[in-house]
Amino acid sequence: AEELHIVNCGSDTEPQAPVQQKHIDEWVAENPDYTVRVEYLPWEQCQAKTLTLAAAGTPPAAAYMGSRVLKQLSASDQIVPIELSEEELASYEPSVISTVQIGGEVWGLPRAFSTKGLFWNKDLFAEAGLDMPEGPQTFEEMLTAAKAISEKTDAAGFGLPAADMDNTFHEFLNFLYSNGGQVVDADGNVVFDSPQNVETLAFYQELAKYSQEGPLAYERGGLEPLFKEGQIAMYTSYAAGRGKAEGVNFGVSLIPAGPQGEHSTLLITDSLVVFKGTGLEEPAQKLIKYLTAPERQAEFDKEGGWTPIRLGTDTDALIAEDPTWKPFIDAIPTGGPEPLMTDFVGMQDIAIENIQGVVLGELAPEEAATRIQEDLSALD
Amino acid sequence: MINRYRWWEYLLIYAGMALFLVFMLAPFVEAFMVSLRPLNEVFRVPYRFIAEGMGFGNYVTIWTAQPMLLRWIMNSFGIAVAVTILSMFCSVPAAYAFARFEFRLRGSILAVFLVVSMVGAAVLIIPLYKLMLAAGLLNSYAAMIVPGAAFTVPVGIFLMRSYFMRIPAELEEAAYVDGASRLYTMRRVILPLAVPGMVVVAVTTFITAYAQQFLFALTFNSRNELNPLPVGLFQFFGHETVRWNEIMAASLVGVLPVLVLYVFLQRFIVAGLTAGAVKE
Amino acid sequence: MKTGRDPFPYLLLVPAVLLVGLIAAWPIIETFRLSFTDASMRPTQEYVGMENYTKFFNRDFWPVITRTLVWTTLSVSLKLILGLLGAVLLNAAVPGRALFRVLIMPPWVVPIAVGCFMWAWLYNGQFGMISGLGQRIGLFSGPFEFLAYKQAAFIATVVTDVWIGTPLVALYLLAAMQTVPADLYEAAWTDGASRFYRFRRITLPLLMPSIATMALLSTIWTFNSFDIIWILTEGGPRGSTTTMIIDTYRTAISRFRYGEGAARAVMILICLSVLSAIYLAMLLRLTRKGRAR
Amino acid sequence: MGDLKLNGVTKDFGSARVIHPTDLHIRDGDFTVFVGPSGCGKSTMLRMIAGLEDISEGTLEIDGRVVNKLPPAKRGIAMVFQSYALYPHMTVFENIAFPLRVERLPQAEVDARVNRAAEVLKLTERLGHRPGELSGGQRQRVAIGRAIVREPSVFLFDEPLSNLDAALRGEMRVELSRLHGQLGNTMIYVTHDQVEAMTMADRIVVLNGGHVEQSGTPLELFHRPANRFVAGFIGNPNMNFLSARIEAVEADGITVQIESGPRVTVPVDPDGASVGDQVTLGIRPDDLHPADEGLSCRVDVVERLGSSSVVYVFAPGGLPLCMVTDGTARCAPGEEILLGFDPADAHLFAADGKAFTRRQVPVDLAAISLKRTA
Amino acid sequence: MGDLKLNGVTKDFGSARVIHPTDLHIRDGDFTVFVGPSGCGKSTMLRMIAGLEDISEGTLEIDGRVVNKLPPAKRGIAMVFQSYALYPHMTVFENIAFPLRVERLPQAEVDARVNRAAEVLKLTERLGHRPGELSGGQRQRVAIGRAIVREPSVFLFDEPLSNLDAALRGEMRVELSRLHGQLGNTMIYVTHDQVEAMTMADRIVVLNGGHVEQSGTPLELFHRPANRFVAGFIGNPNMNFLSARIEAVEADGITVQIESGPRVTVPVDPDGASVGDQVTLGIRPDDLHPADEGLSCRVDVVERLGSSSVVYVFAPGGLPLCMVTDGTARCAPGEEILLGFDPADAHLFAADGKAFTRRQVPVDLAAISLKRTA
Ligand SMILES: Nc1ncnc2c1ncn2[C@@H]1O[C@H](COP(=O)(O)OP(=O)(O)OP(=O)(O)O)[C@@H](O)[C@H]1O
Ligand SMILES: Nc1ncnc2c1ncn2[C@@H]1O[C@H](COP(=O)(O)OP(=O)(O)OP(=O)(O)O)[C@@H](O)[C@H]1O
Ligand SMILES: [Mg+2]
Ligand SMILES: [Mg+2]
Repeated sequence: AEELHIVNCGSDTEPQAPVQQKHIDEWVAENPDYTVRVEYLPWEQCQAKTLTLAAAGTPPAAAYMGSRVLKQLSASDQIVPIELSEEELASYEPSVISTVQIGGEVWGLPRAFSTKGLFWNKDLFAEAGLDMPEGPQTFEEMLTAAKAISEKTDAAGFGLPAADMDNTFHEFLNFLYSNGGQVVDADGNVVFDSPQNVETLAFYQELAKYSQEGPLAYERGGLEPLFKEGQIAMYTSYAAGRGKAEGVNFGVSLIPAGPQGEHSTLLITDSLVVFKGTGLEEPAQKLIKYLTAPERQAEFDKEGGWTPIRLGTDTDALIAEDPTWKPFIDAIPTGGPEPLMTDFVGMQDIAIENIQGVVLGELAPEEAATRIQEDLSALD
Repeated sequence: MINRYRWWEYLLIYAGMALFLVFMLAPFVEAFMVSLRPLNEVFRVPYRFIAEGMGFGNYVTIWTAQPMLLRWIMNSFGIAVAVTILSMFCSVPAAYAFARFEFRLRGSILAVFLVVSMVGAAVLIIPLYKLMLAAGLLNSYAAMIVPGAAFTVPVGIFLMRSYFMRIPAELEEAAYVDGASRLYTMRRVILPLAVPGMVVVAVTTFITAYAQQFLFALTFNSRNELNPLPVGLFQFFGHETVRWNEIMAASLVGVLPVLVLYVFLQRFIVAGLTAGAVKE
Repeated sequence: MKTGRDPFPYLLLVPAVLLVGLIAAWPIIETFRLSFTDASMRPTQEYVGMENYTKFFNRDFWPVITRTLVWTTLSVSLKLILGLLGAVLLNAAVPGRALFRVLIMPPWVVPIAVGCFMWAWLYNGQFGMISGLGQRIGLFSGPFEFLAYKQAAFIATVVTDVWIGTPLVALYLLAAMQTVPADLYEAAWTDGASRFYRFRRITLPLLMPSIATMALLSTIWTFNSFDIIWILTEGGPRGSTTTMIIDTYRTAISRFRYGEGAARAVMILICLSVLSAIYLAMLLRLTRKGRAR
Repeated sequence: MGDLKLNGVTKDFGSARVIHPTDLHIRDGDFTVFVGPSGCGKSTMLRMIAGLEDISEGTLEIDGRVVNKLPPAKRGIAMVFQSYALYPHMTVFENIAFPLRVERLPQAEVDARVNRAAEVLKLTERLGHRPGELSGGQRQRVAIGRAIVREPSVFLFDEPLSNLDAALRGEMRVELSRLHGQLGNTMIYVTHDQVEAMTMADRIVVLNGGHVEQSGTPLELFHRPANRFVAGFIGNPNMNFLSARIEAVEADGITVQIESGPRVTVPVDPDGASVGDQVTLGIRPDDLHPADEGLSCRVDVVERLGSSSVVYVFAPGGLPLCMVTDGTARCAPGEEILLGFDPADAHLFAADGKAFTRRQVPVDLAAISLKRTA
Repeated sequence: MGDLKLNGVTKDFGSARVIHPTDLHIRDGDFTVFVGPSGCGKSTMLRMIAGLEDISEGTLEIDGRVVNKLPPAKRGIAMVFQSYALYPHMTVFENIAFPLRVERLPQAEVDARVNRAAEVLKLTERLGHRPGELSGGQRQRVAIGRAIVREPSVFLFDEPLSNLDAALRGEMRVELSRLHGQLGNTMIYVTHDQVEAMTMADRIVVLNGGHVEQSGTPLELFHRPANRFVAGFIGNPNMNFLSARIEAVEADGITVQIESGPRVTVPVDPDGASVGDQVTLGIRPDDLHPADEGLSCRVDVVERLGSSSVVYVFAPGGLPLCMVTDGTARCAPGEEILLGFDPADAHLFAADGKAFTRRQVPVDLAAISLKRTA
């Protein structure tokens, strides 16, 4: 039997891992010609390693990785597009499938999906004398709340992630999209110096004043314990963040809307892709389709605490069962994908560096926007 | 009498030592304190040096939380030992050649070794990967051992070379006059005399190999049961919340064997380094 | 010793040359070649001449090299100063010296990644010991995140690098110190020289060759120090800890621009070759006597 | 200025007693040499005087002041180490100037003193060199230079010549003697070479196993050794020893019967001797000579040094003896020769090694000027 | 069995010529000593004979066979190194057995041969020890043991005694001489100590700057040195040299006027001498003696060794001279004395250093048996 080598970013101790393994075992039982070996790798090293494998000419048959790499992989002719029937295609929300679509082709199957909501600590809001029963709904309310909390309680108003990690950019995009901003327009042009973007940066700069000490040392994971300990009153996180705030009297609302936009969110998917040149493209495709088929995917999402990839009756049931799901699901239609650029790491580095400048107060928002615009445009 | 200190000299020395140790050991103290805390006390504000519920529980749970832990430690040890053996096998004869013989290309070959010792493996990882692939070594202990050894050979050669240069040439000449072949001389006369130097180089290589076995293992191996400890430790990150207390416990457990080894061998190391020190 | 066309030394070199040549030398040559191509994740690559180099020079080179040199110099000097101090303390004939000798070594022995985890904790503003105890004793008014500010992070990475590198320097200098004949000290003592005077006029000058050797070796190692910065800051915040090796890794491995990355790797090699030339010249000068037989 | 008194001084290393209680008086201006076999405690004694080593018991006085607790620099001593202990990184000038730098003397004073010392030691040409560029003899002189600039009242030397080859050694011996003549300081000199001791000392102190065996002028030790150890140690080649038995004790000497040899009367004070005692007769190789009657010996090895010859023979009973003759000895190995000696030249030792006092010695020890240099 | 011939042998290190073309014949069974100052090429010569160093030009024959290309082991030689070169990690037994192990002799044979050697060298007691536990003299003997078990036809020694103290050195000298007498092999012995050379050699080869200055028996070299270098090198203390001018050349000798000294007629073959030539007169310290008339000298230093004394004086013009007298010299430093010598004892050297052949020597060189041991 031939072996399908699958690289899976993350850890096999995550709760959805056994589910996936169960599904794989079932598939192997149906396809006895193949065996499957799943290699779990820590996120920090996973992408680098997989791409090293690919660059050296021995890619895995399939891999589970961030969808943002798809453009680079497809441009480098490393992965094969997935053939989906109309019906299969239609089972996905358009905004979700757009995260894996480049030039009209689907390059991977969404596997894990996340949307973001604003977590806020009701007790701290009360302590600061804020009356926002639904949480802050606009940038302005958010600033007001953050300022009040910073001044009136021991906690910081907001948990701002600004370390040299991808989620610095991700968290920023939530607000950018909620202010009607864009990184790349529909034609693929960089449009970072728009007034909306500048405004969002200005908002970030203001927000930083009421944020926890040393935002540049934080990524989202570091904020979770702070929220849990009541050290920050607000932060953005994905659905699974709810489980990490145990013991806190918190609410989750949609990302506050900016003056020029409406509630939005960043849609991030991780997807399963099939590498080219292994001679196993076909069974690999079969396998990933099997794994992402609606019922199995739903089971996977549920176990992992992910935002469901496909909306439907299950989703309503989910909200009924746990109302805190609502903001994560409601945001899907208005959400935006990660900007698809070939050199996504380069893009991220540029954005992060300038966002950090803004957060530190070293760069004026306009200046930062112009710089990002210039540097991104120069990126090939 | 020259080594008799005045009271204030004692004070100064011990104060210096204390400061030094604070710097050297603070991270270990931190790690140890973290390893003693239950997870909910790890992230607790405000900071408390002594937290509630501290205990050695994590040192017990790590073995079940990561059933491979022992295996990783053994792998680390095994890989470091193998790297040391392979590295010594290459560096000892070469060092002997550099120390004792005049031959053409000697300078250039030595220079090449120097250059190699100057290149960080991190930037060579892709060609290296291709090489491992071509050699069919991926996903085996060899994939971690062979490159690990290759990058320790140059330093080994330099250390061993200065050691060999201290062995009087007359010992070899005496053996030649007595009719011994070069190999016989090396085996019966030179190597036994170089043992102290070889211990030092071996220990240094071992420690280097133990401390730096992350990159190769990560890139060239994808079988968890072959992983060394540093790579294995990253698997503690997979949980909902990173279990820092367990990571620290596992790290300290992993460092312990090497530390014990060092305690036993430190005498040799100081003495051997003395022999290797460039003098005059 | 006889010279000439004797095959024996070459035989002795075979294992080392095979291993190092194959595993290390070939990748270096390959890197050289790649530096003139546009190699990326794409399966094909083309020669682009010096483009990768000019790109690097036009944009990133000077800030990065300056930062690298400052970082390296700072770290190496601290290592040498602390190492020397450590060696002096290790050499002091006081009770407890044996214990001190053992306790000073763990940073060398600990896997670098593990050491960095520990430091990352120490530097943590909310849960780490420095900030925590610092607040207790009133050193800081609130939590302080060492890795969140440019200068602080720069210093923090240097401190960690120094922490890992100092024990070996101390050990090496201790060894060198012990080769200073005891009668030199006795002679100076007889002449009335104080302990400090003896250190300044005898120990230090006699240690100079060893210090120089260590300085150069340490420079090479520090220049190439990758894991520490990568794990602690990934080169941030705002690029303040992006040294040449980090920049190279980021370009080649994170951004898959192998060609450009290779060019930067070659630049590192060139920088270090200058240092290596100095080192080699010194090594040869220092050991010529030992070889002349 | 440089008068040393050791009162019951001892030295223990851990539980090992290396120096047994020793009383010694070293007079100002004397050139005193400590001799003895390896490990007898010479260096230890010197290092205690220098202050490099603690004194376990007893007191050390310099010019009447007890200095047991004083560090070396305060004792007014200077020491020249066996290994010279030159600072390899400093020039000859700086090596010599070192003690003055420690005292922070002004540069002009340093220059003046170093130059004066360099002139005395003929090192002026070499002041800019490093020790590594000097010959053994020159290094030696630098070490001495470093000692004399301090103008100490006591000089200590620990086997300063043992690293030199024979020729240089001879030369340095003469130079040190001359230096002592010029400076007139107290000098204490350790060596295990008794030729050095004989040629340089005003007084020799013979040490053995941590005890002082005898102390006196070189010729006293040569001609009136207090015991068999001193007799065997002083003189080159070593004294020959023959077993004998006392036959008669008279006022003017003791008559002994040498084992398988003749019967001789040795002119010594017979105090404590009684007939029948087992004694040892000692005779120096120079005092043995071919004779018409005497010990019948077989020649073993002949060493001809040109102006003298050393003949090794086996006496009856296989006892090896050594004889020195002037010029080129004419005997051949294997030959049988008869060796005799003048009983007045012989020494006699009791069973416990103590010497019987000799009546006459060939020179009037008191009459010879002790000074050997101008 | 052990006959060596060097024909025009030279040695270059790079461009430096260290040994100039040398012809030398070392006869089977001879004890040949190479002497010369440091750096003159003694070790190089020995190492070329051993095969440790390539011969640049010329041929080396052993027993009539050219061996230039032969490795050390095949030349039938054994070498004892200056530093002994004992293997510190092996016992005395294994050290001695090493050459036999190399030849893979059966254990019984090894035991037998090692034990025999150990007996000759009185090492039987020490066979189980390591070299580190032995005294210098014992180590020396182990090194010799390792050489003799091979039963070589030629023995090479490179300054084997230079690390020993004087007493042990004298002892070992005698033992080596005796060993040569017993084994009868060819022995080549390097030293820079001319006392060793004089006492041990059948023939001495004096080297200087890569040239052979003279080769001959010790007494030949002592009494008829071929040139001023050899005259100055052989004999201890060194010969005194006085500048002189030829006043008259006669058949039975040359009359010279010594600078600020007397006029003497030295009985030498006057070949090549002409009146007015500047020459050097040499006189050994033993041949100088106080006289009623002669050179008027001021005594500088007196060394009294007991049985003899060495007196250092300044001759007119400040020229330092050295005189050896028997017994205890009675002169004191600063005193003026007159020194004289018998012109027959003097040596005369032309301006280029070559000696004029002396007419008479105090001993009949040919008549003395060359063997010094039984
Ligand atoms: N630090 C020490 N600890 C223990 N024993 C010592 C120490 N130093 C010297 N000794 C012992 O003291 C004795 C005398 O030593 P010392 O160095 O004075 O001898 P020495 O007469 O100078 O001999 P040598 O002529 O060999 O130099 C020796 O037996 C030696 O082993
Ligand atoms: N390997 C070498 N390379 C260059 N020159 C050398 C080498 N070995 C010896 N020489 C030179 O050859 C000359 C003779 O050296 P050699 O060792 O034979 O002297 P030596 O007579 O044994 O002196 P010593 O009595 O000091 O041992 C010296 O001038 C030395 O510097
Ligand atoms: Mg001593
Ligand atoms: Mg030599």
